[in-house]
Amino acid sequence: MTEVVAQTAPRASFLTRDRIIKWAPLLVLVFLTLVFPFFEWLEDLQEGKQHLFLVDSRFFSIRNAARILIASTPALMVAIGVTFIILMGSIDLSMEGTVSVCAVIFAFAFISWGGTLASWAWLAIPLALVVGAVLGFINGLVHVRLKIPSFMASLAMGFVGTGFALLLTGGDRIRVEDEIFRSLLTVRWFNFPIMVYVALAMTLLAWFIQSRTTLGRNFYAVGGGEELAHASGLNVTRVRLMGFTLAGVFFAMGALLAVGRIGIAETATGNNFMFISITAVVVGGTALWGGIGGVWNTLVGVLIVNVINNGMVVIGLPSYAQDGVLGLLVIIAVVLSTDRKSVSFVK
Amino acid sequence: MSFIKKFIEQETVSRRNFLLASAFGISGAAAARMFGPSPVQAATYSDPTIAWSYRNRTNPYWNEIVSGGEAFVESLGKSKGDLTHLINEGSSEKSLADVKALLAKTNGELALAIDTNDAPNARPVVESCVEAGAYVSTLWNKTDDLHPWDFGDNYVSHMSWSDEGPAEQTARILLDAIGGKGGVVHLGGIASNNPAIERLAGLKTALLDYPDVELLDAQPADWDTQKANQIMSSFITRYGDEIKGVHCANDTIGYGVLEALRAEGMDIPIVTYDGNPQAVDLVREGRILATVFTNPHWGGGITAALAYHAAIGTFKPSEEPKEHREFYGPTIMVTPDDAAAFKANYIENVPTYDWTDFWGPANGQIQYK
Amino acid sequence: MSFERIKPHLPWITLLVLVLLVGIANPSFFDPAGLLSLVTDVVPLFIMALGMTFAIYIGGIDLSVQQLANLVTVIATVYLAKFGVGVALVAVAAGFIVGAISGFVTTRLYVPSFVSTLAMGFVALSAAKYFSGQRALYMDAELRNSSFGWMFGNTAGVPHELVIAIVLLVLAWFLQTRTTFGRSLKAVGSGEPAAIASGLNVDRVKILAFAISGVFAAVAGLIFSVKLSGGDANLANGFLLLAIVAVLVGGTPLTGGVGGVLNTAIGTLIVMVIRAAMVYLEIDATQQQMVFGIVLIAAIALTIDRSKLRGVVK
Amino acid sequence: MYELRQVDKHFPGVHALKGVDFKVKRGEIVGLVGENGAGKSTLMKVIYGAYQPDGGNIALDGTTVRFQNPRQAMEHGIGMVFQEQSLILNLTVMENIFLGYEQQFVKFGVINWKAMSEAARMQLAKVKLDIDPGMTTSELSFAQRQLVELAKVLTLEERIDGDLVILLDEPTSVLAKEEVELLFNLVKDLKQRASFIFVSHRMDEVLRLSDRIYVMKDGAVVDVVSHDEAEVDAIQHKMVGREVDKEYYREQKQRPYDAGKVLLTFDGVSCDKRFEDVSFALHPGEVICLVGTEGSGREAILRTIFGLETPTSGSVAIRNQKVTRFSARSGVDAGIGYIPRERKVEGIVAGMNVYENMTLSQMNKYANAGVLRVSEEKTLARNWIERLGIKTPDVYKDCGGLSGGNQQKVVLAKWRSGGAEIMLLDHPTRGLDIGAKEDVYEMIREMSHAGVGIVLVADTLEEAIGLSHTILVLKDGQFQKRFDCAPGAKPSLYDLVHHMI
Repeated sequence: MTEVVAQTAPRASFLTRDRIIKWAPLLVLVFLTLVFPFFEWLEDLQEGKQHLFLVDSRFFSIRNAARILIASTPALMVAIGVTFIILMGSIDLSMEGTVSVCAVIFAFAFISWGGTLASWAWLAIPLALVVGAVLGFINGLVHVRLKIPSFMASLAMGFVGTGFALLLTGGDRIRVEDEIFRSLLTVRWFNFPIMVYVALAMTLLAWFIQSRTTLGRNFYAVGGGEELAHASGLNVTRVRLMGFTLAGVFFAMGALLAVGRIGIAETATGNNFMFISITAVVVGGTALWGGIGGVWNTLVGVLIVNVINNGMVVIGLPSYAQDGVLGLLVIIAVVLSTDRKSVSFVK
Repeated sequence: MSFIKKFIEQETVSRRNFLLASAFGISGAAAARMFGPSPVQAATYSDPTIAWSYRNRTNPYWNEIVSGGEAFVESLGKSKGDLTHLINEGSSEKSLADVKALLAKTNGELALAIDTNDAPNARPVVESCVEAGAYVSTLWNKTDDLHPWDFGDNYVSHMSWSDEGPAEQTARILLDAIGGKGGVVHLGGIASNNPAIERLAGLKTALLDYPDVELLDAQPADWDTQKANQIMSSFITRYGDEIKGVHCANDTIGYGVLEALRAEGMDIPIVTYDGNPQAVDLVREGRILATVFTNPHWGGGITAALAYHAAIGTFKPSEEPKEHREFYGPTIMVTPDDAAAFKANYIENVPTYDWTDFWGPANGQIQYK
Repeated sequence: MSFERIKPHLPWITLLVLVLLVGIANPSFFDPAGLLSLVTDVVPLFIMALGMTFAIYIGGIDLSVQQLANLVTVIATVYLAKFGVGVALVAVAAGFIVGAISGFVTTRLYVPSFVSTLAMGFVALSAAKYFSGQRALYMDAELRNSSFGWMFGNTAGVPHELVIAIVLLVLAWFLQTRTTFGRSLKAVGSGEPAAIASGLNVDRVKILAFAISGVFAAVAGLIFSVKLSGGDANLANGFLLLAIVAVLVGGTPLTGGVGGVLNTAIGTLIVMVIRAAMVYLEIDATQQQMVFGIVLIAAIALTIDRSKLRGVVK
Repeated sequence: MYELRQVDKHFPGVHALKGVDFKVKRGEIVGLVGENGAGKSTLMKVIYGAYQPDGGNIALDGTTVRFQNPRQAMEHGIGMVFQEQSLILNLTVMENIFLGYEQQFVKFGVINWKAMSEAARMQLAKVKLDIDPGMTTSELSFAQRQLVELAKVLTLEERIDGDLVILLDEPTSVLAKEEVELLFNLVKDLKQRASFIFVSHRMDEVLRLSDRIYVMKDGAVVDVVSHDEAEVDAIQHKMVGREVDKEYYREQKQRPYDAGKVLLTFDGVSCDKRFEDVSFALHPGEVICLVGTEGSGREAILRTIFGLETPTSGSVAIRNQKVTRFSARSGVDAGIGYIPRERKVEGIVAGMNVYENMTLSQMNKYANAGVLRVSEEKTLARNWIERLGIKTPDVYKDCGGLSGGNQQKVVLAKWRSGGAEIMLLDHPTRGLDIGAKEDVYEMIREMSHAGVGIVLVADTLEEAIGLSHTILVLKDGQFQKRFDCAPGAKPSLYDLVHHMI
């Protein structure tokens, strides 16, 4: 038997449908960064001001890029965390609780251990990450061990988290004023504050986990076919638990950056992360049914959402219209980045 | 002004006229009475349950309110824990449902102090309290057509703050600080909340006297620090150095604005509202130019006290004049000059109030426009 | 009696156990008038959850319901003067349209319902802010009473609100179990490919499911608005998560095809009891939310019938 | 070497395995046959560790072992090639091959993709497959995937010191003839390294390949025959416990069709790369069988008739009416019934009961203004349960809980009761045991007598020849040849294969 069965895959031409869809979120992002300056240009044109498209744009400037990135970093961390879960075909809605608890515990520990990074208080950072991991792990346990679908398990765990944060603070907010810690926001390298670089490093780490480690690849395996993965000898329970734990760590990272940005830790620190992060993940092109997408998609998704938010104010859109415009743009972005041929139906 | 905005604002003006016609016009002066004046003689109780219903524990403002409620309960020789807390988490539905549950539980033997979360929610809350024979005092939110004197003794009182005047004062401080020239921005609360509307109105009134100052933009930040932070940085992009000062609807918004400015290395004057301890510290440090202390501790205590004393029969609400049924709470301006003294008097040593001096610090009867 | 046989009955057993627990801890909970009042107050939430059941029953979710209800409170308040009782039709139409658009975006444009309904919710919120002029509005009392006063009376001690809820429940139950539409919903929820291969117009079924969810959300908003005699763009805040929780706790999991509107009735009552328990058992204010979450996990763990979650639990 | 001794397995209400003795010697290919529900799949699950027996024991080289999960079984050299495609499509080929065993390529927590790729290439070489291991699995053909699965199981070779036992569950079901040959040659080649347990419904294949054959019935092994003694009739007799009718395909019942009328015409129809320029006509009472290898366009034609695919050119007419809208809905309205290959996915709705499934396509006939007349539905269901001999306790039984044959009957009842005049059957006997198959053949004849036009894609060529009036041979989406199959004048297997490949 000498015959070779297989053929090699057909060579793809440069601009295939697959490729366009793959890059659609990025194209949307680029489009948006051009559309907002266009509105600015139009506005100045009407008022008869000198305005060279893009060059004179206030939106399309490095300073504003920094602002958008600052606003993006905490959400990015949270969205990356939930990306891992969504890759597995599950969902995690516990982020608001986890972020609040991590922020509050971090602030308490930080203040009571010295109140400055130049003391033992730096231990509060690893502590917060561990707390995030533990909360994620518990979340995973409730989901896996009690066999409760992750949507319900994590939703309820989110309530528990927020409630726990409230119990800890009693409703107070804790200010973290340490100059060294706050240099995350105040010190800039090449126009961008340190927290942007921290977020970048964490994103690279997440990408590394996703593409270079067994765990990361196992997320894809579970998302692509959980029963098959199980039959192949994969310990799916373990992968799930690890996934939720890892997500918890990233939520904690989001909490740290949120505190770094505002300088305040409180029960409300986690507010609004849930819908924004999941929207960002989907807008970035990661499929809610699992197995498709990844960290870079999420980065693009978070940027899209934040560019829209920033841009709407910058072009002077009335506040009451902003929610609706965001909603419509989100739908458009998702529509563009969905491979309609690869999904048979969507719920 | 952006052309989008211009277009939409023209639209809005015509809309608003329509709104006024439809929602308010017809009702006109019709004194709205769902139920006639309630039963002639309301029952009193010897030991009613005392409860405070409020939005949440994540906002220091409400913590202050609650501390007043607790101080009042302690003044009766009870423990803090004897004050029942109902937290609505920003949900009118929960607010009402919790009140009903408590009414059922206590069988109406209840002295309730409440902020109903949203103005329309005040009516059903009051009505169910009246029906159950409980005594209720409201704070902040109620619609203009709802008045304690329409409900006999059981709707004891309503306290609010006239924010327009103080907000105008802080605005003047701000506008003076920028030399009466240049642009300012306003970051507001949840747009439909009364205080948010009044505080913006205060700023606008002040601006009439400062023709060289332009209100560049006003957007709702929903009382939220993070949202305020985001909007402020977008404002910086849009208006850049044109922004000479920031008028914030409350302290929590102010924190977000300060951090947005800090990220840019900008230092421009801002004024806030509420007089939270942390904000007072910031005023003392000169980072906030002024805030307005509304003494939520006293407000929280006295609202509960009014409901309680009416319930045990200490006084008969229906015999009190109208200015004792609907009145404004006290306001104290806090500026860098007096911040230290203020802190010593009100924050570090919370004054012991006489919880039976119901109307001493009050600020006159509520006026409707 | 094997455990298998008990399983389908777990939701109401859980409800009963919770009621008994609270009642034993504080017997005044059993006061019939008090219970009746508790049940009556949960009506708007229940109606919203009822609609949500349809979306979840086909395996989707509807996150727009809260904003839709907000929009309806505004519409009802603003247009009461103009249309009188006819404003109900406007409200229902608004709910139907927003829901149908969500459904269209989900089925035809392949946007997961989690995102499409969230986005449509934002659109509804914007509309609510626009129509309300960003203010809290209130209804003229006489108009309200003449148009909708019938909603809130009592007949023979039974609050009309409760009657409305029961009528809607029966209607929804009838729709679910006795109509071709209900059957189609079940087919789509349990096995969409087979439903397609049987010639069902699956897209239409799904769009209708979301539209019905929207209609119920609008009715909930209308009742709430009349109850509070006013409206603004935030009035119905806090409904969404509770409505989802009510559906899930009742035993309609997100996998579709299992559970139904009766489950939601029980789920809503469970939520109501847990919430009332906070008041009756005097749970400390700072602990309430945490306790709520933990009891919720326990309740869900008890009520979901895992044997019906075909395949893997995600 | 591998042995099951008196293994028992109970499920609630079912004694699934009754004291089964089973033995595999080194380098042996053991066949396993039995009707559906005979206990084959339970036995396999016990072997590869998905189930734990509750009686008896398992011995490897004489030592008793107990597997808690498939992974432990793998670690003892027992691997499974699944009937259903078990590769995860969004992963690369190499990831699939080493799924769960990536650790060997991990250094300092990092996966060495290059090393994995090399190792994967080695495994693929064992099954003579030359593809890039970095390819995404979804890009492979079914046959290629089957080989990748085999390669994946063969990685046990490197991992395990002892001997391998590889289970092949219906490995040929998705393969075309020549691909089956290829697989069989491969298995024979691999006999030096591993023993195989081969499970298939295709008796001829089992007979050809296996050294010994275990026959199961009702959870027990009823016979073990060696390759040389094996005879199809005898084995089938043992399996079903009755004589298989010599006239298996009911040829004697084949009657000529009514050539005067036309139900369906295809005129030069093409569908985007799947088939091109296909023309034929279907008459009342005619059974047309589409024959070809996997991917020859057979299924696409069925789906086009039903309306699930829209042709790119040519015209389709039903009862001489040109079809303009292609959707399953219009197909159903035009009186077409479709019995899909994926019975559990597209045929029945698991979670809905018998009567709900039966009326799913025709609810409007049982409803007034959208309100269902449930009692009529139940009557209908009871009638058809009786008529087709569907084994179900009552009409309320969840169809997901019925056996494959009974599910198929429910699907048939759905269309027949709806009065479908054109029936499309895609592998209607797939996965059914002999008894159920015969029932299906009987029904096909019945429908044909009743004037229903049938388009069939058969499970085997014999089936195609036996059942049809007309055979259309397809190859790579191109129409090849038309055969008339009057009883007694049927084409031979060779005639067909000649045009297929």
